[in-house]
Amino acid sequence: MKNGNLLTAGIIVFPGSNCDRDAYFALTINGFNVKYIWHDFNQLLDFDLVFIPGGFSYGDYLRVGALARFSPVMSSVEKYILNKRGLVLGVCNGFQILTEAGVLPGVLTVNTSHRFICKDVEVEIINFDTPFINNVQKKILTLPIAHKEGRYIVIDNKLDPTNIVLKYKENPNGSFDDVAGIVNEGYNVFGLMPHPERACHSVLGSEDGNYIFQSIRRYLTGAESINN
Amino acid sequence: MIKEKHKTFGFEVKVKLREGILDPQGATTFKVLRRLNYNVESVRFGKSIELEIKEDSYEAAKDKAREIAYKILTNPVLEDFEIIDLIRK
Amino acid sequence: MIKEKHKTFGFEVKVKLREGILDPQGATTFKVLRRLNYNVESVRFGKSIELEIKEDSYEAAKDKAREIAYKILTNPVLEDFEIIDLIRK
Amino acid sequence: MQNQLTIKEIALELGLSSDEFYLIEEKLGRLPNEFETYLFSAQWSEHCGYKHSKHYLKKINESFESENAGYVQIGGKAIVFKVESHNHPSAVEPYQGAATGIGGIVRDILAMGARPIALLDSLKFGDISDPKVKNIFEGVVSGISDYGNSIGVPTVGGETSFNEIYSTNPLVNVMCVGIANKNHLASSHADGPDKLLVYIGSKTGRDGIHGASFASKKLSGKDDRPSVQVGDPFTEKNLIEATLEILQIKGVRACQDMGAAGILSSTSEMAYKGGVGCELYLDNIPKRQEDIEPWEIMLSESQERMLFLVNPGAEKKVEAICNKYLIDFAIIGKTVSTPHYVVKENSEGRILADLPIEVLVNAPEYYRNNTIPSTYILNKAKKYPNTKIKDIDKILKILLSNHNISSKKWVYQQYDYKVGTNTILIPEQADSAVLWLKNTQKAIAVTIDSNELYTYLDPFEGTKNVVYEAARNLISVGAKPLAITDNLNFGDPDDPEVSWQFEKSIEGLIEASKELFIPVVSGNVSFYNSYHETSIFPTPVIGMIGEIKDIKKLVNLKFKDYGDLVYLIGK
Ligand SMILES: Nc1ncnc2c1ncn2[C@@H]1O[C@H](COP(=O)(O)OP(=O)(O)O)[C@@H](O)[C@H]1O
Repeated sequence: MKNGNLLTAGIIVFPGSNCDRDAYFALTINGFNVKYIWHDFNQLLDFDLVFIPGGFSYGDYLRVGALARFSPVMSSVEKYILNKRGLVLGVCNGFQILTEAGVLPGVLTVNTSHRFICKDVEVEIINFDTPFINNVQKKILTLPIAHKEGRYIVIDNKLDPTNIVLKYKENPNGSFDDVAGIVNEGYNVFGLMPHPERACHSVLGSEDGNYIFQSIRRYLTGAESINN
Repeated sequence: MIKEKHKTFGFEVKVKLREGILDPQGATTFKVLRRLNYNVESVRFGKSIELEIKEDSYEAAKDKAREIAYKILTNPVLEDFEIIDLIRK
Repeated sequence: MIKEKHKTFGFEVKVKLREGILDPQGATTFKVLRRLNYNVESVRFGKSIELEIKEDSYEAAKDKAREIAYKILTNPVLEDFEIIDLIRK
Repeated sequence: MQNQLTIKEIALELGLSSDEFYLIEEKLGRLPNEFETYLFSAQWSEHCGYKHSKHYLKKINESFESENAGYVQIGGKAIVFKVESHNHPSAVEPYQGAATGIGGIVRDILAMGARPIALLDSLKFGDISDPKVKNIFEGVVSGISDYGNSIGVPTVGGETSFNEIYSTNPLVNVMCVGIANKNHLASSHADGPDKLLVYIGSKTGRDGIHGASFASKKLSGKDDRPSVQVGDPFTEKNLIEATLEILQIKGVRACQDMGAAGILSSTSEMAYKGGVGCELYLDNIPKRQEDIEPWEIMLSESQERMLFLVNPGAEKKVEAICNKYLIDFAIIGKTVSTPHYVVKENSEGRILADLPIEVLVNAPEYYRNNTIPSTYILNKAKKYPNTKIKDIDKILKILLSNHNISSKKWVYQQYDYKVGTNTILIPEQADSAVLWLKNTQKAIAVTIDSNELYTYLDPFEGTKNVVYEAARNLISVGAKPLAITDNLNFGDPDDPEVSWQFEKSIEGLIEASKELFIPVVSGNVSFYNSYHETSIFPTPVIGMIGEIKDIKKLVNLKFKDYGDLVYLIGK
């Protein structure tokens, strides 16, 4: 358990990442001490939270997230997860990279509309008891999505239904079972397509993303419900 | 005499970027493969589109495939194509 | 005896979506073709990636091609692949 | 049969006029060689030389085209912005044409040392029930979507309209807004001799070599169709980050994007503006194909490339940044004190061109006599239709079924308008998009506007009206308008009626700008837009920037409460 003032977060930056600065802003607002980590090094990740941001790593040229998973930093991330050093949050492209790396089950591919969709969606909280969402009174969050490849597919029953954390109220992209966000078996990795970091300040029109960041803080500091 | 009507014919339309046109997907994948120490000399991305077409005859179907490939599946300023017959399963 | 070293071999990796996986690009193109009155029965999009690999022997090169196709070029949840030899120009 | 053509014939094939050729010969005091003729044909093209527009543009602003974009100051920050068109490329290949249009304008902003923070687009297509038009429309929108979204610059607003006059010649105008510390703006002027010209970004291929390539077909007998430019947003994103890092290095003196006539115009203009000459070494230029010809290298419009001028010794740091971002780096020449533009095979090798730089860079200026179009007079004489109150129902239905006023959600929802988390008023919330300047209470409002019917019926009044509309759009969110940029889309400038429209439109722009005290800080011109043989409607597109002093006072367009009164003000 940690003193809340000392919580640290590392944002992994790949060539082509483009939500890294947005994540920095959101995590700072939520009281984290934040650092960027360039993808090209295999290093000890000494953070309470590792954030894999959205964007188009390697242009998403082969498949979304496919080339980023071969960056040296990804072996560090895998070690970090295995050793349960802290939490991993992958948003949008971050989620895609985590599935490509096999850290989370399934894969994300092109929306049924075959088009990019940028809008706010409602997501229902399915699992209220993960490090990423806990002690939240709300059932529905409104979060922005912005992706062309957010259709979640999983085969061979590889996804335990209790590991689904968020579902779309109205499925925008054809995702299996309306899945918007899932955790791994160990509950220390969370991947989601909606962007909580874009909903972190009243000026930006919504603060629902902070439910996620504050849940993470609560979990890491062992605090009881602070607010919300 | 029974007319062979509405038989289905399968074709693969292979779409390649024309010589000299930049292939960002190929170039980026190439860079990553090199960094992973594969001895690749070049990587080029293309599309492979499988069509099933209903027509009276093979010739008519192939003509349609060619027309579709030329008019819709490709932009001739960027891409060339090739049509390959697919054996009916 | 001279060792055949560093010869270049060409392969096409044909990547297809697995049976049962929805292909939105195919579906969109299908609709467009139908609207234009083409008698198409189905349209499926795949990728065709051409690799040139430098290795001591054809077998070694093909092994590498297979490894690259399996580990990097495809995601088994989504895709199948096939490797086709390309004749050296 | 190359050697059967005389140099003059080559020059004419390449699009230079006979008079221009003699002018070159006179100024050089000799015949240019073949390679030099290629250089002139590009540098003296309308696109690079502003031959037909310089005369008028000077009236707007004397220092036009001195830097890559204009800016306004808010606090210590410079807000840099500009509009550019990619109409012709989008007609040939809608997806790539629009995508590379985004790439180009982003690099203009980047070259000022500013981080791009927003895009807007003004799009005009033919009648959308025509399948060919629909293809162009869908291709353009996905090109903008894929490229803009990938580089992480939000597309926060724009306009989309349909009129048959744009059937074969769509208008794709894109505006980019960037932000920099006022003191850190980059210059495009060389600041002295003996400094290194550094090339970064993608390799050079045979992309977008227009007229020259057609001519070469005649020359070589081969079908060298112009090669379409393909956008590579991944490299662009890397180029953005690399450029912003490189500009932090001490010893980096100037920066310029490679746009039209890429290496040629960027290097010659950088040197000329700095009052120096330069030497280029072709062997050093990163190439995509080995067999690319020297003139093709010089004229290539391969995308995602930038030019820097650096003090000797600073290049290693630049190179390290390029390696980090997986892009090419090369020292391709240097500035020299003699005011000549010299191209060599390599630093010891054969000299391919040696031209007084002042002659190369300064295309002649044309001023044509104008005539008032007869359509203008006819339209003026028309009476307003006599509408009756009982027709209102019908008129409303006709209006509502018009694509020009239908929802544009299909378009803007494909654009990531939120990336960067600065967008506080999004499409359809207001008449301008609003971007927050984080860590302050301030914001900027941005809009892009045009009205082809007004500007067709009366280019002078119409253009004034577009400026007014842009200003109203800003005011309506609570912003104070600060500055204007424009892109003037017109037909064939050699047509005296088009020339008249152009002149009137500029006069309208100047007048409105003076009336409202909003300066025009940058602009761009696109000529030769036509539908069949006729020129398009004159279509000036106006971009405008405003400042919001306090985001708490922001206004959007929603009705707020039951019982609130609705006022209509103005005439
Ligand atoms: N091409 C476009 N790109 C981005 N946004 C667009 C585009 N076309 C329209 N929009 C957005 O859609 C909204 C409605 O536009 P429009 O129909 O032109 O309404 P108005 O005339 O009230 O501005 C605006 O917010 C505008 O910015």
